[in-house]
Amino acid sequence: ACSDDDAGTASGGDGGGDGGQRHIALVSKGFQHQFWQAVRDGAEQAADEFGVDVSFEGPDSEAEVAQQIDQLQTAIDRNPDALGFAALDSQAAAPLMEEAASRDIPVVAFDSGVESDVPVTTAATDNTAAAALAAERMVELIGGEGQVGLVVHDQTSVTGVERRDGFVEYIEENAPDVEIVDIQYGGGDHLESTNVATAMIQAYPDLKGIYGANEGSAIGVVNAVKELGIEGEITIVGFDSGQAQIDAINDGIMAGAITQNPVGIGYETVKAAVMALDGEDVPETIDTGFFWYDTSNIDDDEIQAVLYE
Amino acid sequence: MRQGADVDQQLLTINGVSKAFPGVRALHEVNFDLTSGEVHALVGENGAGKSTLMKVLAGIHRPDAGTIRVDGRTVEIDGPQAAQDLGISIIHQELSLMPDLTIAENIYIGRERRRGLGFFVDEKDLNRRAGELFERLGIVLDPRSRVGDLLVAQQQVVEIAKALSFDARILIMDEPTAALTESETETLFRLIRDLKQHGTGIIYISHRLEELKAVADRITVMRDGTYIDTLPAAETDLRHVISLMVGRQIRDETRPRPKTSATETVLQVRGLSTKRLLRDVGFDLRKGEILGFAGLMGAGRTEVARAVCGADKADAGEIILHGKPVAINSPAEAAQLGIGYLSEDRKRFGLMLDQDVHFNILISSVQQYANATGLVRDEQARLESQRYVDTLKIKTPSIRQRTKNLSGGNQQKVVIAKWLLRDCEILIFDEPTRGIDVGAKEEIYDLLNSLAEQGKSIIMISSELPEVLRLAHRIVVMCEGRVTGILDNADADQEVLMDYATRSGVHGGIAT
Amino acid sequence: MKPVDTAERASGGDASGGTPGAPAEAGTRSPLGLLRRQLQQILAFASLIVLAGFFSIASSNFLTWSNISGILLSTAVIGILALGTTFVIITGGIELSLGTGMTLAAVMTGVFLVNLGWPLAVGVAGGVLVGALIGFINGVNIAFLKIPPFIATLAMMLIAEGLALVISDAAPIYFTDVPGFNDISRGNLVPGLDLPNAVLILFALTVVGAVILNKSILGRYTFAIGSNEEAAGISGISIRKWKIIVYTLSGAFMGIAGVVLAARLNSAQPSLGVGYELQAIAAVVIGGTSLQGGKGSIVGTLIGALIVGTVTNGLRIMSVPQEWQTVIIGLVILVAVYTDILRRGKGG
Amino acid sequence: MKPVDTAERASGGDASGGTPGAPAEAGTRSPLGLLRRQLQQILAFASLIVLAGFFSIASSNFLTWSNISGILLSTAVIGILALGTTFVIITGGIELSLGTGMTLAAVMTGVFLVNLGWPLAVGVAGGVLVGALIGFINGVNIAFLKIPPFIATLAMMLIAEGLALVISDAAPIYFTDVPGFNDISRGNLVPGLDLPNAVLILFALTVVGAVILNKSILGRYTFAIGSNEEAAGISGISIRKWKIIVYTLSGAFMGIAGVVLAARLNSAQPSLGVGYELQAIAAVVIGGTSLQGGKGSIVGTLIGALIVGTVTNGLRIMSVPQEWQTVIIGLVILVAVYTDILRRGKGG
Ligand SMILES: Nc1ncnc2c1ncn2[C@@H]1O[C@H](COP(=O)(O)OP(=O)(O)OP(=O)(O)O)[C@@H](O)[C@H]1O
Ligand SMILES: Nc1ncnc2c1ncn2[C@@H]1O[C@H](COP(=O)(O)OP(=O)(O)OP(=O)(O)O)[C@@H](O)[C@H]1O
Ligand SMILES: [Mg+2]
Ligand SMILES: [Mg+2]
Repeated sequence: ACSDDDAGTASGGDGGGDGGQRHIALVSKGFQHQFWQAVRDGAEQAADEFGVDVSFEGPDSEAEVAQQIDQLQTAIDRNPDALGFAALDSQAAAPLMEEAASRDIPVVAFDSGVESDVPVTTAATDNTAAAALAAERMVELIGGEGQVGLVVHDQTSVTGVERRDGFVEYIEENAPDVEIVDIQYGGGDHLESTNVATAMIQAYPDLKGIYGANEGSAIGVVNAVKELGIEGEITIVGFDSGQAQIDAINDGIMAGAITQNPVGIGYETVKAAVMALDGEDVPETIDTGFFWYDTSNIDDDEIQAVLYE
Repeated sequence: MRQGADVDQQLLTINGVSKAFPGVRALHEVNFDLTSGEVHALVGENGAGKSTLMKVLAGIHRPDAGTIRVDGRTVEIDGPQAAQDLGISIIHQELSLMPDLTIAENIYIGRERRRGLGFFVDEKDLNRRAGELFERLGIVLDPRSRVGDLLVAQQQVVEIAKALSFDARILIMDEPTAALTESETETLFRLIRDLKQHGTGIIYISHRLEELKAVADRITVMRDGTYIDTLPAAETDLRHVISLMVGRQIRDETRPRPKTSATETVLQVRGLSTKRLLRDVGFDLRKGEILGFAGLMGAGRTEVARAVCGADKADAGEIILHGKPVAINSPAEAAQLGIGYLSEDRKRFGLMLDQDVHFNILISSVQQYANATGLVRDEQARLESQRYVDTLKIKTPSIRQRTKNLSGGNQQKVVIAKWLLRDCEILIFDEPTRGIDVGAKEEIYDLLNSLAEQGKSIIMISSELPEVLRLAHRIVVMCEGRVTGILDNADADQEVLMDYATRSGVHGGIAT
Repeated sequence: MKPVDTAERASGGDASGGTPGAPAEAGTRSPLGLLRRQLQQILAFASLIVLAGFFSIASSNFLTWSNISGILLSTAVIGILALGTTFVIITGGIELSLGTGMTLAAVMTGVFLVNLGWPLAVGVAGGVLVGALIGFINGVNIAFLKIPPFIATLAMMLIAEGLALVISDAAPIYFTDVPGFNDISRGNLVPGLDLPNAVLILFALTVVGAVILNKSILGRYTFAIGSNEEAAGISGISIRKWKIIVYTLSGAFMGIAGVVLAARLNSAQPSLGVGYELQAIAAVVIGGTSLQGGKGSIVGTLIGALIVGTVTNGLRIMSVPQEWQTVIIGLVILVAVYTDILRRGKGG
Repeated sequence: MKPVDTAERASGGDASGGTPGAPAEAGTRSPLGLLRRQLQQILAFASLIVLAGFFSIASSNFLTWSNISGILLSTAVIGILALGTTFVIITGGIELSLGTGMTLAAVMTGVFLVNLGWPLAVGVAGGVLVGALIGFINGVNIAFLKIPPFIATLAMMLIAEGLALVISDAAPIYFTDVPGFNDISRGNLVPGLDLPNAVLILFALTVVGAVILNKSILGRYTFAIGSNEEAAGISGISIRKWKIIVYTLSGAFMGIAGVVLAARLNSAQPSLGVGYELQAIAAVVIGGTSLQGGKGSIVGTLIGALIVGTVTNGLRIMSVPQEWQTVIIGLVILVAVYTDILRRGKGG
């Protein structure tokens, strides 16, 4: 019950459906932030390449589990040929996964796994390992000792928790002389994160490093350091990319950052969906990878390919 | 005079009651008493403390000192409920109804008969009781109407009905007739006599002193928050009462009827009609003239005024100002053209109650007191406000007093001051003396006369025929949305006006 | 407003031989007036019907039973919140702790059922009571301490948000091991009818809310307080008591919304909820209830919630890009309310 | 509620010997009354002073110049939004498009300066005008189409949110290549004074706002409309015109906030802004302005914004866990407003 009534459905939008193009609906964890925009770009690249039509939506924030469920429900009601889904909460989505299965709509999980048998594959980054890499670099950069703080975007979302815990656990296990003095949350909002980081620096005059767990958080830390005029006195390790982080690294304000491969995530998701529709074999997981980048490698082709502005 | 067996049964005794508000000594050791089956009138200038004393009885204010005894027992009245329990019921001077509820719901609020484990309102019972009450009182109103859709006078009728519905032993009426016309007033008086028969004690407050002769048994005079004297109504000369009220002799009322000498027409209204009520209303207003509008409640005078000043849209008709037709779409445009409108409903359309006296007086004239950059020269404006407070004898501790804290009559004076300051060429005054004491009325009459002498043109709508006859050069009489006559003052007297006002043979309001 | 009493005065006045004091309800008694009022009631759905018509033409997937039941399901939580807060808004108050209060109620339901292992019914009742308690505290702050409703409930919004995180340790609580809990929202109580229980609960609460608002003492006093609080007080109504009851009632609806939400997600998400209060208040106001107090209706609120739910769903079904969805929803709200104003201007 | 405006209106009024709508405190003219009023003015800061005192004891890092300047800087954007919307709230209106409208203004500033390469001053003026335009449209919708302010501005909130994303293509616009732009917020205009310009702008706008509210025709009419709109109309005030002016003014402040924000972040972030409206309105209400309209003060709003900024900063300095921060801020708001009510109850 997928492709026959498809023609009537797709209309408007950038994916504007002409004739018999197959429709793949992507429901992500977010929408407005650059990371998700890059995922969308990747998905659209693949769509062009494979001649399918994609739609892309996501909730306003990573706390909006219910909004995402509604979006997923509507996406299913739209009768797409395949579905891409980045679950904010797997459990909450379980019944809808069943519904997709019962309608024979193949599902590709992306960004993080879905605890369900339904998805044919998962295209994701291992956030915990990525955060551990950030911690490893932080420890090196501050010389293995001193106070470190974290500005995280969210307290409850999967990415927030994994990127925080991956970092904290690495330090606890591997760097006894590094003390994590403060963890604050700025919602990924640039202004809020700036204010959070400013207060943290005021509270801990001896702070040696701050880790910003996503783009907004990292830029907030950079802003705070700039505003206080203490560039270079605090080691900043970021996460994700974006123009501001790239600039901060090039200017030497930020030591370096972890980037995932959001374009690759989007691309691989659509590609896997197409393969599944065509009846081809799909690997069980697709590791889209993550990279540490700093001034030494920022211009490498491999890194440039995964950065977005 | 007094009926019933227990003639001397003392219902209520107030002894040495005092009440002060910040900066105002509203009551100072006031004494008052009431026996059953008596109407005891309470009179005094605006701000004398009448309403405050009544609010003490109604449980709205707590007295600072003094005792209140009901049936000889000293009582504490610590809330409206306590007052109700003591059998005290009050018709408030300021309308205190809930506009979004129906008449029946308003009357029986808090006393609904309940069904279903006390959870549901018995709506039918409510409407039936209200219907019976209205029948008993001779009120022709549908209990299911929304109060917010009623005319001011109709709301006043609802207030009265509400107070009567308590079957109270002590009934307080704070200016019940201020918004009523004569026929409704007559009906009210019949009710009062009826209640007396049944032993109810009534405290009656009014600025229409002629009424006292008709209903009151005793009259108590207050001045500046103090008790002055109590007199038997029958044997007392009203002029004596007035002199006690104001503390001086007041000059005699007889003066020549105004004659029209004006010729230049300022404003012409032609064929004014609204779907709602007005039919082909037309009249001229001349320079330096006071044009009175008379009619019964609902005759359409207010509606004419609102249409002329742009507050409501007329469906047809023409307004010609100085020979030129003008389109007036809002009171702001009217004011620009020099037409000011003082509404009969001061609470809704007149005052910003939370703002101070100065703010209210100045608000229509702010632009005249502003400099080029739009900043208000408040210093100067303040002197003007103070001048009007003095001229109109507005009783207030300062021009920075919140208007809400003024007595009803003084609030009315503030609205008048607002329009006097604006200095419009044409002023439409809708019931300008509502709730104003006798002394102050005289002063307002003088003011209107002198404005007319200065060449201003005034439309004065009033439900008090003597007032119209005293002031107006010419009188427009309306009935059911039509103009039934335009008379020179010389040709008019009360009978003639009433005749024109009832031309279609319809009487209104509380009719029996 | 004016035309209302005109109509009546014209007709009523004539009939009874001149009663200027005649009533105002537009032609309540004439058959014509009755017809007109019925028509108006139907027209209140107009925007909704127009919208639904438009979307069914635009997308063949819109008017499927599965999608309609999806719209209703997605409206359920906001709708339940909106129903309860209609009472608060009619008193002239406001309720900003709706979203996070609901979350706290959901989290506490999780604590009761999962951590403490209470029986299903007891745990659910506990969750609803937590909502009622939050409302009660709001009511006390507003009625006794005279804190303006905006502030009292804003503070409660923050307190509930924080407490939900503290209590849940910032992690979702899963109801996977609580049999039957999920069915509260997703099950089908009425066998033949393919409507999830959450929707049935929404409808049932609409009926309950409408009865309370229109027939009960509480409803009467709700209108009285919003219409003129001072006058209501002078009339001997205990403003404090009834305000507290109104906020508690709204809190109970919030608690129910929390349970329905948790049951739908089969988990209590502690960081969800901020922003729901505005959506719920918007539904109330789109439904014709005035923020000034004194006026409002429960059915209007349901329609308001459905309008928002329908537009959101319709645009998604049409695959309109998300940024444009937001813009269009904004425009639709404007147009819906404006046509409602026009309609009432003429019809009234 | 009454008396906060006393404090403020009185404060504005001292110089000129009195202000509009100044409430009715008795004994205004007696020396005792004057003393009492002055005392009240100081006490209006009471909560703020108590809070600051507490935090300086709790953490030695609180009372440093650098941290105080940090608090002020973090208050700037919300503060500017709150100042402008104080006018709207005094008219009895509400303004929910503050946050996303500010974002749209910031994005448009980026388009002018970066994409179109306009000169700095022109581009900045353009951004402020975009804010004013948003306010103007709100004003027209409210004054002419009679759409309730809550709905009109809620719709605008969604429209602005969507447009900001559409125009920026959902990507931040960086001002890296616009020399001097960053200095609008971060520079130090007064050389000796170590305060960022954003803070100076906040203070300057407070003065401007207070003068407009207390001394100008606009201010007078703002109070009049909020006190009794019908009476204001009958008094000859053109309600439509002045409402539009008030919303446009608030929009201009929103535009300035957008520029200050963009300059501080050196980028226009299209997804930022939702939720700022509630924070700004909260600052206004904590500052003693009544949502019923007719009462309010600009200095109160500044104090309200500073109270929230101080508590947030203080708790962060103390490294209080975030979830408890939220709870405590909620409690502090309650207590601050309640003590203010008590203070005024006595003082008034
Ligand atoms: N709540 C209040 N706060 C401050 N002053 C008040 C308050 N209520 C009344 N007053 C003042 O008390 C005095 C007495 O007012 P009251 O209303 O009793 O007068 P009144 O005799 O009823 O006058 P009127 O004939 O004008 O109705 C007035 O000076 C009034 O300004
Ligand atoms: N558009 C309107 N909206 C609300 N009320 C209105 C409107 N137009 C008129 N009114 C009210 O309706 C009444 C109209 O009174 P109308 O002109 O019928 O009688 P009137 O001759 O002035 O008599 P009275 O004022 O004694 O009742 C006034 O109370 C006025 O305030
Ligand atoms: Mg009085
Ligand atoms: Mg009239």
